[in-house]
Amino acid sequence: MSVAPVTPAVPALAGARSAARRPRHDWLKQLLVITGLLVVWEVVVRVYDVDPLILPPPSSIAENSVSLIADGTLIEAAANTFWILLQSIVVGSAIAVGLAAFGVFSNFGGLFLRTISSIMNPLPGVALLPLVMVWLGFGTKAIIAVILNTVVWVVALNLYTGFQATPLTLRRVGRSMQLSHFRMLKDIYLPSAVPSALTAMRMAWAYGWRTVISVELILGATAGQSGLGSFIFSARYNYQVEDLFSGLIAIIILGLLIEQTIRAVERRTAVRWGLLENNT
Amino acid sequence: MSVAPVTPAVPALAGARSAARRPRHDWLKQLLVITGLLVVWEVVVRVYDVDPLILPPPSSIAENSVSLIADGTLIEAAANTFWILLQSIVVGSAIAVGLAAFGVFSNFGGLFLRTISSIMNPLPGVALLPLVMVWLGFGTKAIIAVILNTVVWVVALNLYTGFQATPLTLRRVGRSMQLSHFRMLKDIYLPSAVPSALTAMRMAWAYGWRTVISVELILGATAGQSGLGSFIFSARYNYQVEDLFSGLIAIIILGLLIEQTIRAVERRTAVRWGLLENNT
Amino acid sequence: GDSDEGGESAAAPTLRFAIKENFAYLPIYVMIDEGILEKHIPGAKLEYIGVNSSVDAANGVVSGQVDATIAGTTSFLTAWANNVPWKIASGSSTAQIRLIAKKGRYASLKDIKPGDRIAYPSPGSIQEIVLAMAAKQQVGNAQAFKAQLQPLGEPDASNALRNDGVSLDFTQSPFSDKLLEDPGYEVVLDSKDVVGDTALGVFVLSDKFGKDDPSLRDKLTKAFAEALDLITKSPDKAAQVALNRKIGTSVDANKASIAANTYTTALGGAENLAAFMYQEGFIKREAKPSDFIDQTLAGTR
Amino acid sequence: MAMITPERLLAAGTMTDPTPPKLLVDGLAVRYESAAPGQYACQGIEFRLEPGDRLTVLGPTGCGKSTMLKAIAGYLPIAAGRVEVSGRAVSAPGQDRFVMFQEFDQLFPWQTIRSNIVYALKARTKRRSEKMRASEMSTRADELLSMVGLAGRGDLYPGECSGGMKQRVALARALAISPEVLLLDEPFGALDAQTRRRLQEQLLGLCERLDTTILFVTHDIPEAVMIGNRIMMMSAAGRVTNIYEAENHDQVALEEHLRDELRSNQTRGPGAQNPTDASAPPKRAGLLGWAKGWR
Amino acid sequence: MAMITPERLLAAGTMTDPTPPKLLVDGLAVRYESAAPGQYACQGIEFRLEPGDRLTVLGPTGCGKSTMLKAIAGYLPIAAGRVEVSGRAVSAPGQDRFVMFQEFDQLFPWQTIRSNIVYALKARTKRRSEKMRASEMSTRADELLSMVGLAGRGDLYPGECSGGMKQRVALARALAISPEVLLLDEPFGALDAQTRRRLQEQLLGLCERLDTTILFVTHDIPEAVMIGNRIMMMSAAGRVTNIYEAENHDQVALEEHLRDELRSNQTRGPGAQNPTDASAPPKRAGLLGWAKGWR
Ligand SMILES: Nc1ncnc2c1ncn2[C@@H]1O[C@H](COP(=O)(O)OP(=O)(O)OP(=O)(O)O)[C@@H](O)[C@H]1O
Ligand SMILES: Nc1ncnc2c1ncn2[C@@H]1O[C@H](COP(=O)(O)OP(=O)(O)OP(=O)(O)O)[C@@H](O)[C@H]1O
Ligand SMILES: [Mg+2]
Ligand SMILES: [Mg+2]
Repeated sequence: MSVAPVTPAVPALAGARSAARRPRHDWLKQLLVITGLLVVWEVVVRVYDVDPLILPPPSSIAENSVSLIADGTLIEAAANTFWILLQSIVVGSAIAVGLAAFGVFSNFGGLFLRTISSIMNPLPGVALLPLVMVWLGFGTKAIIAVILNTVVWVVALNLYTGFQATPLTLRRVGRSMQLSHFRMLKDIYLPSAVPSALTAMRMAWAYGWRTVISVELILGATAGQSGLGSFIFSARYNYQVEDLFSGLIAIIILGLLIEQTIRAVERRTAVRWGLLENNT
Repeated sequence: MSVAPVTPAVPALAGARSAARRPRHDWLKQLLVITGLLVVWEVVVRVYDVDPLILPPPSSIAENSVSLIADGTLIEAAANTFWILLQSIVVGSAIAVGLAAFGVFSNFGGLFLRTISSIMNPLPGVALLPLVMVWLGFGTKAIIAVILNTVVWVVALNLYTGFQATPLTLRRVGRSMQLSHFRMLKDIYLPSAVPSALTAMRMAWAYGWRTVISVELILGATAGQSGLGSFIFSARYNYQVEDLFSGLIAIIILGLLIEQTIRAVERRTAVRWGLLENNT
Repeated sequence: GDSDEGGESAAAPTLRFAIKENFAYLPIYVMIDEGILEKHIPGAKLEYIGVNSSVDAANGVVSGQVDATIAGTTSFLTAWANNVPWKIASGSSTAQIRLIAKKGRYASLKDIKPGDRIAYPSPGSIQEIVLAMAAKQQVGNAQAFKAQLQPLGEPDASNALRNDGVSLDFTQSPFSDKLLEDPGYEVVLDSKDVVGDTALGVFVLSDKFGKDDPSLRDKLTKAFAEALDLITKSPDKAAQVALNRKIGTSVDANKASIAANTYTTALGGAENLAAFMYQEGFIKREAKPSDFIDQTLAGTR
Repeated sequence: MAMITPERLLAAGTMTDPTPPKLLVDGLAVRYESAAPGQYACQGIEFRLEPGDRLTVLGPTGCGKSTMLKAIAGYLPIAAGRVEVSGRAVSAPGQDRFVMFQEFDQLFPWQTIRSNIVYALKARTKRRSEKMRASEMSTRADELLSMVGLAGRGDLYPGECSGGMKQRVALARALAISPEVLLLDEPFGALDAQTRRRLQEQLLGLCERLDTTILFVTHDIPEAVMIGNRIMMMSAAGRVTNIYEAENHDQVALEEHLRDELRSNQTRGPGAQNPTDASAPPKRAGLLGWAKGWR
Repeated sequence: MAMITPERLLAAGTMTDPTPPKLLVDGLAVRYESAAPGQYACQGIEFRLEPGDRLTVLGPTGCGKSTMLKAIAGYLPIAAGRVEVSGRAVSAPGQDRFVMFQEFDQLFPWQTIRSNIVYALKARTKRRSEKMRASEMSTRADELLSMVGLAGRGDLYPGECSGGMKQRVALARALAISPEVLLLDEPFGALDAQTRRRLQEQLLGLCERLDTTILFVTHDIPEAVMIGNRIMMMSAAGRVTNIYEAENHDQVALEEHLRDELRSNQTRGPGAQNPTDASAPPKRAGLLGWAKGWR
């Protein structure tokens, strides 16, 4: 065979065009978004001449926040509440994984999960409070119980959907390998439900914050330890609107940090594996 | 070619074994689950001898509910609140679809959605109320605004995840057909995000109920119209604990009806298309 | 309608009340439901704004959506000190506030141990201030129990007391009455012993109210005074009004609750309360009665 | 052309062999829930495979080959008949059978292709209470990868592989499990002729040495004849029409015969629905004419 | 064996033809983000197709055929070179090119297979401002379905179809769009010989009548020679080695030559990474021995 392969010359490749596509300075862009929102806020407050008792301008909130951070009040309160929330979310997610697994491994489990969550999920805290107080008293345990009721359902429902959407072929591979229920869960259902799980985490934190703030006032203003919820409520009752907003800003900053963490996990898992589109 | 095909006889097929696998009497099983829970409740109340002011037994709640239904109080209150919630969820979902679409069609949109939702989502109602009251007054509009803040983020985040998880190949097919953004959304992203969307609906209803109940007390105890929230709170204040639970049961029954509706939609869409496993 | 007094006002005014379904707001309900308001301001359009606390009402005043309400004196003062534009038009009631505990545990505040929890409605409430005053008198330190306070709404607070979730409940009728029906409970501290006949609920008007027609303030305040009078003279009528408004469970029970309070326009002692709050740092603005009490209405009270 | 006669079908009921066969399929029929009543995706499937048997399956597209494989693997409920592996009746999936699917999405997307194979090795050793160190597993995974021509590419994720690469990894994984019966659904469909030939030889060599029993669905008639010691032909109606012993026939003649039989098996046959009769050359001038007029 | 000489590559820069070609690919190179710097999935791809040209593409598995197709379709960013359709430079997807993918999951699972095709017809008519009534679309969809042998099965959902059925629907959908350039990635890989032959003929007939330009990736050398009027061979390194004009050569000799060339193209070539050298028959006694000792 006398065929001389004709290889076309490859043009010189800058390589730069495609290399710069990776998501960088994500936090910088986020900062930009936030700055934009702050500017809108400041302008609205000034243009509509909003009473500072209702909505103070960001500039004066910033001033106030600096002094609150300097004297440690804000950081201590935020740390206390964050810690409680973290515990609740860890415990709640564990319970939720169990429920969702029960739901996906047994037909009855699915029905049970859907029934109980459509019963428990819409129940407002007011219904649970008396019971919680009787059985757990005041203090951290009670707070955690109420937050759990928020976290468990949001995580369980999202995970359950994610588990159910696991591709049939992958589930079949697992069954042919005769994996135990535990391994099916850990190695097949969970990785494949990572996008749903991360959304669940986003919402668990968000609703967890909402709940902890309102519950802390009622259940958790324990002597030694005061959290962000008590801080915010006492600010509200004492018309210290700037304090209130400083508290909210602490929540927002923590929320953004959590979002960044979740996003990093997402990029390293779901996006990398091609389960999610990456549009940073 | 002289090959006589040898066709083995097909054994007589009862056909019954596989035919009976379809999900039937789903609601019956659900009833069973609920009955089970009620029995647990009744037993717990009697065994622990719980004060009926804190948790009355289901039997006495049932009695009370019947009379409340007979005189129309409960049904009217539930209908009022349900109507407000329905409006909010329709409007909120529309906004959420817009946000999620913005998030998936533009890189900046995704960042924006994630940033703003991680800011807004954890904000407790206490922070929004003063603003809402200033701009929308104390009526139905204000209630809807507060519920929207609950609904929009839960739906938008779930949808966004669902959109992002749309298989790359399907998105490419749509782009090659040069579909408009609107058609991409309607015909590709939305159908493919149906499992997430239905989870979002489940949670929107649940959190919507929670919010509407607590907000109604603050904003909605206006003379003419009394909703389930006001009903529950006034029952609570007047130590009519059975009334309180009758109100909660109305919420639960509505929640179960909604769950059944969502489930029916799910079976006709996601399960039928093979996007979700059907384990009823 | 054409009344002799309101004939000149072209359009019927709109009155916006911030209300809540409990006995503190009873005078407003009576004023409306017994036709007293209609008599003084004929044809007035009414708007009700349901609120959960004085803070909501104050926000309504700030945003110009609330004209009148009843507030706890101390809540009023806290808001006023933070520039909420409202003033006291009249006293409303000297609600009886009682600190209740299980029998035999506490003879006085001195017996309260560091671990004991005291339930009270919310920060800035009358209960907080009265407790601080009593603490100053009995223990010598206004802030003695600050760390033991447990903000807890009713009926959670009473339930918590029953279940030993809290050791003491600083509460008012009808919740205090309900507790005291049970012989196992006793009063540890009565607000009367601390602040006497001080008006603890006050009728408040927004500064913006009646800008166009200042006579409205006067008329409304007069109507309010008449309503208080009616409650005192015919508690049966008032009890029925309350029941119609879904407050309380029966006319008899309501009568008992009404009897526990004194409904009066008198404002005596508010100055002392204000002075104490300023002195102990609860408010940052020095409160002179002439600043927070509507002077133009002095004659109507 | 040589005279080709099919073997008798090896119906299980007529067998008196004392040692049970590796795989026995007896009167298997499968019905999908959404199908019309009485309509089976495959039916009356009967064969028995002894250790080392390699049964290749041919049949028109949509005739029920994958369905049969999935039913044998235990994924689909059986409407009638039974499946036995080494004498044990099986109805659920197990490591005694392992499937390589026709679809490209059978690898775990969250693991590199090496980890995908290591995972299979772990599942295998766990199941059989064998002992293997992690480093050993990794080495074996790399050996398997290089066997399917993917040496040095173990760190790729499935999403970074071409179609043919994914299928080769899936094959390597199936080999890692090393089941009693290997069920392969068009394993070489996405490979070029050269690679395909090489992997056919590798597979054959492996089967001969290990006495692995395989059931191999393919559309390539030469491949069916080369791989299988027995070749099964299915009709569009999901029935077995014939089973041939490869060694009894001349290869070229058998291929020719199979080609003819496949052609005559294209329609669903009498009584069944006839989806289309287009085995004739395209004479549908109407259709083409339509397309022409339309541009 | 006949002497086979490849045609000169039709580099665009050397062309002076005044009418632009249907598809011009000039120095195309594609790089995946996760790849090592300087490593291209395909590179230096150059060819031009006039209306009615059918270019079939052969190459070892993983050599970059699908990548090239996706880049031409506009899905992947181009690292170097350009792609023109009828003289217009293109960088985004459009209806002028339409891809039938190698994967089985390219149909909308939420629509029946008929609706899948009707949807394509709608997208097409909308784009070209043509008018077609809904009933007409449905009729045409059924015609297309019967053309790919799926008459009467239009109400199935993709999830209820076999692998080969899905691919045939995907082909029918691509035909429904009727693009200027049809990009087909192993369209017949999952079909039996008989159905494959029939669809090849259908496709050829259609292309000839409509002057459709097609780019057709396949692993089947006879198919490449039968379908293509030009055949392109790629090396493992993702480069074009040769392009042949089918009419200039004897069919059997060309197939033989392509087989040889494919064999010599299996390795990535000098300078590139050499994934495996396993074109020799399996001599890896170590590996097989390992497997044997292990059972
Ligand atoms: N999940 C399902 N639900 C309903 N019907 C199905 C399902 N899967 C397959 N079928 C039907 O069963 C028949 C056989 O499908 P199967 O996938 O077994 O064919 P196959 O022989 O593997 O075809 P191919 O060679 O094209 O892969 C087809 O008519 C198909 O429409
Ligand atoms: N998404 C991706 N990310 C990174 N690398 C990829 C990606 N897709 C493919 N590759 C790599 O690009 C090369 C070419 O892949 P491509 O899919 O184009 O091959 P192919 O010629 O179509 O092979 P096959 O015939 O097996 O389908 C392979 O080495 C593969 O590993
Ligand atoms: Mg198949
Ligand atoms: Mg490919």
